[in-house]
Amino acid sequence: MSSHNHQHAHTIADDIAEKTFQDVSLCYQCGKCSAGCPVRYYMDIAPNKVVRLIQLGFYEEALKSETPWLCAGCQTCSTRCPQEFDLAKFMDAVRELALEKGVEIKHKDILKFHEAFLNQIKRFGRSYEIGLIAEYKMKTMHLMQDVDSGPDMFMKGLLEVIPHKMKDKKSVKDIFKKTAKK
Amino acid sequence: MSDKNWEPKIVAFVCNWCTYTGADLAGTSRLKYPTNVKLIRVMCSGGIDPVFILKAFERGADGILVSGCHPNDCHYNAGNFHARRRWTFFDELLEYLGVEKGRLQFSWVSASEGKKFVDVVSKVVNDVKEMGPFKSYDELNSEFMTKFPDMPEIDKNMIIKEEEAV
Amino acid sequence: MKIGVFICHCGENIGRTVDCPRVSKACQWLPGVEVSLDYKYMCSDPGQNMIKDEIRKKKLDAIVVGSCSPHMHEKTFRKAAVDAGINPFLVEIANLREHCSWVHDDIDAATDKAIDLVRMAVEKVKRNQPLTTIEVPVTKRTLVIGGGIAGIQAALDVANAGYEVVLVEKEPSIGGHMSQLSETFPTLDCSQCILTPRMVEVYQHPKIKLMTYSEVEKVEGFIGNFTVTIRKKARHIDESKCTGCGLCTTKCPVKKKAFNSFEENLAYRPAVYVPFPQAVPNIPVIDETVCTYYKTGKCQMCVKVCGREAISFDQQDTLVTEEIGAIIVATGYKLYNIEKKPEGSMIKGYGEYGYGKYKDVVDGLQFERIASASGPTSGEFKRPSDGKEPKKIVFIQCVGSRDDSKGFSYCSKICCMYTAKHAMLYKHKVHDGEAYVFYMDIRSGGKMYEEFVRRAIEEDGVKYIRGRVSKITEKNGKYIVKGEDTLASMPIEIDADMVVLATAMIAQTEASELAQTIGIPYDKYGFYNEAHPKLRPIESTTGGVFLAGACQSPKDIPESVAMASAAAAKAMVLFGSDKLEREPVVAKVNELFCAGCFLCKKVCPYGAVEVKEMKDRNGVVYKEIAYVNEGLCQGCGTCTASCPSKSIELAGFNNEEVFAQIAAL
Amino acid sequence: MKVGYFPGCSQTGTAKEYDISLRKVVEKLGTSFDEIKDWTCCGATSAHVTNHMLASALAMRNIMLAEQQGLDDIVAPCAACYNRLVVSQHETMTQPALKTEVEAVLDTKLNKEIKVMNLIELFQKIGKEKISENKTFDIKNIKAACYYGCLLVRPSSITHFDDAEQPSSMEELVELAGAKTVDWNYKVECCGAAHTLARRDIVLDLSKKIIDDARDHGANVLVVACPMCHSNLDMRQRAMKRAYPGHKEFPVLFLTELLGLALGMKEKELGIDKHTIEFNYKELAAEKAAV
Amino acid sequence: MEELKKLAKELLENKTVAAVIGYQQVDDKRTKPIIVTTPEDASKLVFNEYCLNNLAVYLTKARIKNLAKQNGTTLKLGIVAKPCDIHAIVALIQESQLKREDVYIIGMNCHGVVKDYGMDFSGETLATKCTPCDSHKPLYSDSNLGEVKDTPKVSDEVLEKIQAVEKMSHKERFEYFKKEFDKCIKCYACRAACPLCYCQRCITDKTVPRWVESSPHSRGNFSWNVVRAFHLSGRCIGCGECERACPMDIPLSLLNRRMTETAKQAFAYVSGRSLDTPTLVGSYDVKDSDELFM
Repeated sequence: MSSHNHQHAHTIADDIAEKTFQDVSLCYQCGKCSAGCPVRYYMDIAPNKVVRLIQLGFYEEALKSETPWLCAGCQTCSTRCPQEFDLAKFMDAVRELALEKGVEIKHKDILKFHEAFLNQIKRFGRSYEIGLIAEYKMKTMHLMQDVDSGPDMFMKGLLEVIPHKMKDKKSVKDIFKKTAKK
Repeated sequence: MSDKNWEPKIVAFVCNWCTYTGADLAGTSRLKYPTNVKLIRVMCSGGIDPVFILKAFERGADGILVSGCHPNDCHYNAGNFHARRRWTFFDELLEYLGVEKGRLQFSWVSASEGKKFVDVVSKVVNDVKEMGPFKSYDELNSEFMTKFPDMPEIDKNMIIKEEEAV
Repeated sequence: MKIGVFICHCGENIGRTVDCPRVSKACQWLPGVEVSLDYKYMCSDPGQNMIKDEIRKKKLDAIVVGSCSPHMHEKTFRKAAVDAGINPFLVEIANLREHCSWVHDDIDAATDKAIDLVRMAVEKVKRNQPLTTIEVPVTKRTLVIGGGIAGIQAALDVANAGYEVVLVEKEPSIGGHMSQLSETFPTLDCSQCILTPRMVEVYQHPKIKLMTYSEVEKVEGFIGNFTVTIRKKARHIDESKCTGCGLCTTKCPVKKKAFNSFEENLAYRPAVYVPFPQAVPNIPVIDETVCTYYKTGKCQMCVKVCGREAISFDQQDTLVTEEIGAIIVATGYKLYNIEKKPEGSMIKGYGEYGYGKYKDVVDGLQFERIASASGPTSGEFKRPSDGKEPKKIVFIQCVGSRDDSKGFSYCSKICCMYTAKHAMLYKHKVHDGEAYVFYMDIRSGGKMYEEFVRRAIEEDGVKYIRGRVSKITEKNGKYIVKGEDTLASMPIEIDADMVVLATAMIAQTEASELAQTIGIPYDKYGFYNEAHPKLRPIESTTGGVFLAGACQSPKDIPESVAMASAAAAKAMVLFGSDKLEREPVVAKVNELFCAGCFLCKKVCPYGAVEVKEMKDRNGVVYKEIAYVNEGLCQGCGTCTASCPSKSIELAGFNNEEVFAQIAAL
Repeated sequence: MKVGYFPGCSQTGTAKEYDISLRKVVEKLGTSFDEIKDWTCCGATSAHVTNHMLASALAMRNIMLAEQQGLDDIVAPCAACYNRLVVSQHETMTQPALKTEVEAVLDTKLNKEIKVMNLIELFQKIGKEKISENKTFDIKNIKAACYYGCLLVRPSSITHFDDAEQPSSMEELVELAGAKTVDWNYKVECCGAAHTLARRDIVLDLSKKIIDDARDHGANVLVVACPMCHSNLDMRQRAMKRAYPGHKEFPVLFLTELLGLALGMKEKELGIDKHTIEFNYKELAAEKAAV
Repeated sequence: MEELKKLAKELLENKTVAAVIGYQQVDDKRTKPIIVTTPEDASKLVFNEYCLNNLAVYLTKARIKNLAKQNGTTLKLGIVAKPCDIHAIVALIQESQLKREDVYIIGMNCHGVVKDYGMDFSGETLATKCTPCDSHKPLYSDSNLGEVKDTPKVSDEVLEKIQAVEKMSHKERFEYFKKEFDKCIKCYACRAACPLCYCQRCITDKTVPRWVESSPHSRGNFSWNVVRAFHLSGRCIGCGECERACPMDIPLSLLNRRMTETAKQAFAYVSGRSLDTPTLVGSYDVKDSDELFM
C-alpha cells in the first residue's frame, strides 16, 4: 500500500527527471561541480545554483540563465559528483527545455553557432568549416572575427573550398525531419 | 445466506514482532476495522507454511492476509526475506491455478504502523467483499462434505455453535 | 483434558463492546472446557486468585485467558498458572482487547468475534505441550577482541567486577588509534597522557590475560559456552625473558626498509621494533619481511646485544584455546585511503586529489602524528616533502564520507570535530599561518562540541568555506586547491603549502572475515550490526556477543568508552547467574524422517542447524541429518516452514497448534 | 588486421594532418582501415546540447552503417566523435524506449553493439609493443605533456577507458616511442571545446592555462588525440599572443604525429608543417643541446 | 556406443565405480534402465534417442547407495547421464543428497529423445522436455561421450499450452485444473519418478497433523497437486518424468514449467545448472522484488 500517491502537476523538475533519468533531489549542494567547472568564471549563476533553482521550483530563473549555454559539456562535474548526479546531462536537459519553452536565450551567439553547425550537417551530412564559419558570421554579424587564423589555415590547405559531401543526403534530411521538435 | 448479508471470513497470519504488535497498536489507538478478520500469530513470517493457506481455504476462508516485518527489519534478520521468495512462488502458483489475486494478499506492517494495519486489513476485506464468496473453493469443500459425510475430521467436534449447545 | 476459560472485562475496556458474560457462557460449551468465567479485572490479585482457585478446585490441565494482548499480561497469567501447578506453556491468551473490543463498535459482531478468538485459543491450548525452560551453564570469562580504548575500557570494567578477561590485540601493543592522537577534542588534553595509565592497568591486572600480536581464529559454541581458538603470532622474542631494554631495536642495522605504521608511514622503523615508546607490553617484534637474518641467514646483531638471550628466530605461531562465556567485539576502524582502488571495488579513491601522489596531502591520522609532541617532527609543524613549516594549510572534510561515487554514503561523524581541532592546534603553534576548512555541513552535536568549533572560527580565525574541493594540483611546491564557496557562490582557489584530508572512518580490513568467524551480521560497509538500532544497540544478534566502539559505526572516544562500559555491563548481566534460562521456543528435528536436505540449515539466520551423523550399530554413518543447537536457536520457525517433509517443529508454535486454530475459524 | 574507421568531419578539414599521420602510422604498424561508407557527422556538441533525439539518431546512423558493413569494431580518432558514438550507443542500447524511437527514425533494426575505440585503444589493439619494435628514429629530446582532454576518459562509467582523473595510457605509448613524458596537472582539463567560435575568450583562457601548466612542468611538446583540442590549442595561439602579451609559442602534436616521427617519418610527410605553431625535431634537439 | 561400453568396463574393472546405472536396449525403439555391477555386463549398455528415463532418481535410493559400499570403503556410482539428467544430479548435490565425489558422471552429448517408446525419432516425436532444452553438452561430467548432432527445431508445446491456460479467466482455470486433478488416483507415481522427491516421508504421508488430505476427492487432489508443484518450485529441473509416469495423464509439466518460468523471470535462476551458486530456495537477495507486498 504505497503512501506516495500524492498527485501533483507535472513540473519542469519532472521533465528533467524524464530526460535525464535522475532526480534533482539527489544533489546535496556541495558545490564540487562549480569548484571544478572550467568555465565557472564566465557563468552568471554557479552550476550548483542552477540545480538549486530547479530544486526550489524557480524554473524561470534557471531556464533563463546563461550557465547551461556556457557549459562546454566536458563532464568534469559529472565525473566528480559525490552523489553521481550527471550534471552535464542535466545541463543538456535544461537547454533543451529552454528551447522548448521558448525562453529568451541570453547567449544567442552560442545558440547560433549550434544552429549553424547543425545546418551544415543537414545540408552536407558532414560539417563544412568554411560554410560553418560563414554562416555563423552571417548569423551573428561578427564579420571580422577569426580573420587572423582563417587565411593561414586556408593557405595550408586545412580549409576546403568545396564541401565534402556524402551521398545519401536524403537519409540525413529524414533524420532532421523526424527528430524536429514541434 | 443472501449475498447482501454475506460477510467474508478473513484470516491473517502475522508475525509476533511486527504485525501482531502493529495490530495491538491499532487497538491502543482505538482505530476501527471490520470484525471479519481473525489473526493467527506465529513467531516470524518466515515460519508461515503455504499449506496453512490451503488449510484456511479448506476451512472456508474467503480471503487471507500474510504479514510480517518490513525487509531489513525482521526480528530474526532474514526470516521475511525467505518468506518473500516463498510467497512469490506460491502466489504465482495459486493465481495460475485460478485463485484470484485478491484472495491471498501480503503486506509488511511494522510495530509502529497501527494505521497501516487497519488500512491493509480494510483493503483485504473490501477486495474480498467485491469478489464475493470463494465459490471455487466452496465447491471443493461442499463436495468433500457430501461425498464423505462420515469422514472423521480432527475438528468436527469444534463446529458446535453456541446456539446448538444451548 | 480439562480447560478453564477466563474472560476479563478489563473494566469497561473489553466489556463495553464485548458482551463478556455471553462469551464466557458460550465458551462453557466448547468441548474440553471444564469451567468458563468472567471477571472485571482478571490481572488483579482477586482475578488471579480466581484462576488459581479454579485450577486447583477443578483440577484443570490448561487455561485460556481472554484479555488484553499477550504482550501485556501473558507473563502474569503464566505465573499464576505456575503457582497453581500448571506448566506455563499450557496458558493461552485470546486477545479480546487490542484485537477486538478496541477496534470494533458493533457489540454483537465483536462478541461473536470474541467467542471465535477464545475458541481458537482453546483449540490451540489443547495441543500445547508442556515445555520447560532451557538451562545452559555459563562460563564466566570474557573475550575482548581489540585493544583500543573501547577494548581496554571493556576489559577493565569486566575485570574490576571480578571476572576473568582475555584481551586479544592483533598489533604488538594495545592502545589502538587513540595512542596515535596528539590532543583530543573538545578539551585539548593530551591523548597519551590519559590513555597510558589505562594501558598499564590492563597489563598489570590480575584478572586480565593480555594476548597482543594475536588474532581470533575460530569461535565455536554459543552464548555462555564459547570455545575460542586464538593464534598467537610469532614475535621471535621470548616474552618471558625480554626486559624491554630496547637495545636490540637501537642496534638493528635495518634503517630505512620498513615504514613505521604507528607514525602513519611518516617515518621508518628497524626490523626489530617496539611500535611506540609507551607500548604495552614493552616487548619488541621482529618483522620477518625486512630482517636481514631471514633473508641472508646472517647479521644477528640483536642476538649479540641481547643480554637475556631473548631473541628466538625459530619461534612459531601457536594456537591457544580459551573457554569463554561472553565476547566483546571492539575491533575499531581504519581510515579511508585515497589511493586508486582496483577495478570492481566498492570504493574508488580520489584521482582529483592525486591518488596519494602528493606528499604534502596527508590524512587526519598523519596530521595527528605531525602535531604530536612524540611524533616524527616532535610536534613541530613541518610538511613531509621538504620539512618546511606550512604557512597556508587547507583542511578538506568528507573525503570518502558522504560520497556515493568514490567512498561511502554515511557520515563519519567525528571529522567535523577533529578538523576543527587540527586547525586549532595548527593556529596555536603557527601564529602567522592561515587555515582553511572546506566543509559541507558542520556536525557538532555533543557536549561542548559546537562551542569548540565556534572557538576555532571566532578565536583562532580558522576560515570555514562551505563547499567540496574539486581538484588539488601541484605547482612549484604549492598545492592549488580549487573549490567553490557555495554560500557566497564564488569560485575559490587557494595555493596551500599542505592539505589535510579528513578521510572517512571505515571498517577494518578484515572486519567481515572476523564477523563470519564469530557469526555476527555486518552491514554493507563492514560495520557490525546491533540487535536493535534503538533498544539493543550494544548486543549483536548473536547471543552473548556484544559490540563496543567504532566497529559498529563511526564513533568518538567518549562514545566508544560509554559503549564499552555498556558492553561490559551486558557481559556481567550474563554472569549474574550460574545457569542461563531461555524460552523453550526452539526448533527440534524429527530424526527418523529427516532426509538431510539441509534447507533448514540454509535458511537459519543463526547458524543453529548443524549436521548430525546417524550411525548404525556398527558405527557406520548411514545418513546425515539436521540437528538444532538449542543454545543458538532463537525460535523464528523459518526452518519449519521450509522443511518439505515437515520433519522439524517449533516448540510452542508447532504446526498442529496452528492447524487447530485454523480449524477453529 | 583490418579495423573499421570513422574519420569524423575534422579529419577531412582542419585536422587533415591528423588523418594523414594516422593512416601512415597505422599502415606502418601493419594494419589497414575499412572506412565506414557514406558516414555522417556524429552530431557533435551542437546536436546533443539542443536535441537529444537528433544527437542519438545522427550517431547511431554511423553505428548502423558499421553493422551493415559487417564491422565489429571501429576507431573514432576524434575524442569528441568517440565520446558521442560511445555514449549514444550506450544510451540507445540500454534504454528500450530510446532504441525503439531511434530505430523508427533510422528506419532500421539495431542488433549489434559495435566496439567503438579511441585512438589509444586502437594502438592497444594493434599491439603496443609494435611501436617499440618498429621504432627507427630517436625522439628522446621530446618531453611530452600528454593531453587527454575531457572527452577521451569521460564518462568513465560508460567508456571504461583508463582513469578519469589520472590517466596514463597515452604516456605509455609515448614512452614506448622513445620520448619522455612529464607528470602535470591539466591532463583532463577542458580546452573550451565547441566554444571556439562563439566564445573565443573562454577558449583562449582555458587553452592558455593548459599550455602554461605543461610548460611549467618541464614539457616542450603538448601531445593530443583530438582534432578539436588541437585546433583550440594550436591554432588559437596566434590570438592568445594578442590577448595575453608575452605568451610564448608552444608546439602541439597529434599523438599520431609523434609516433610517426619515431617510426622514421618526416615532419612534412606527417603534415606537421600545417600547424600554426611550427615544430621541427632537429631544432628542438639543438635548442635542448644549447641549454 | 562402443566407447561407452569400453569406459564402463574399465571403470568397473579398476574399481573406480561399484556399479554403472545406464540403459539397456529392449527392442528397436525401447530401452530400460539397467544397473551394471560386473565388467562383463558393461556390454549391455547403450545410449540413443530412446533413453528416456532420468536415471538420477536411482542415486538416492538406499538399495543402490548400498551397492557402493564394498568391504568397508565406499566406491563411486557410475551413471550414464544426459545433460538434462546432470541438472538433477547437480540439484541433488546442492541439496546434500549426494556428494560430488560419490558419483562418476558419464555425460552423454544429447540431441533429444523421443516422446515415448516405439516412435521414430523426428521433430514431431521429440519429447516436450527437449523442445526448450539448450543443454546439449553435459556439464560437470567426468567423461564426455557421444556424438554431437543437431536437435530438431520444433515449437515449445508446453509453453504454448501454459499461455493458453493463462488466457482463461480465473474461474475457467480453476475448473480446468480441478478437472485434471480430479483424475488423480493418488498413486504417487509422479513422486516416485521425480529425482528430487527424495524425502524419507512425504508431507502427504504425515498424519499428525494431517497436512494433505490423502483420500481421493477433489479437495485432497487439489491440495496434493498444489503442494507437489510448490515443493518443486525453483527446484524442478524439468525432466518431465512425473508427467511420463502419471497413469492418468495429468499435465503436470504445465505446473512445473510455469514455476520454472517464475524462477527464471523473478530471480533469474535455473535449477541444477551450477554447483557454485546457492540454491534459489534457501537463499535470498535483499533486492528481491517487493512488489507482492503492500
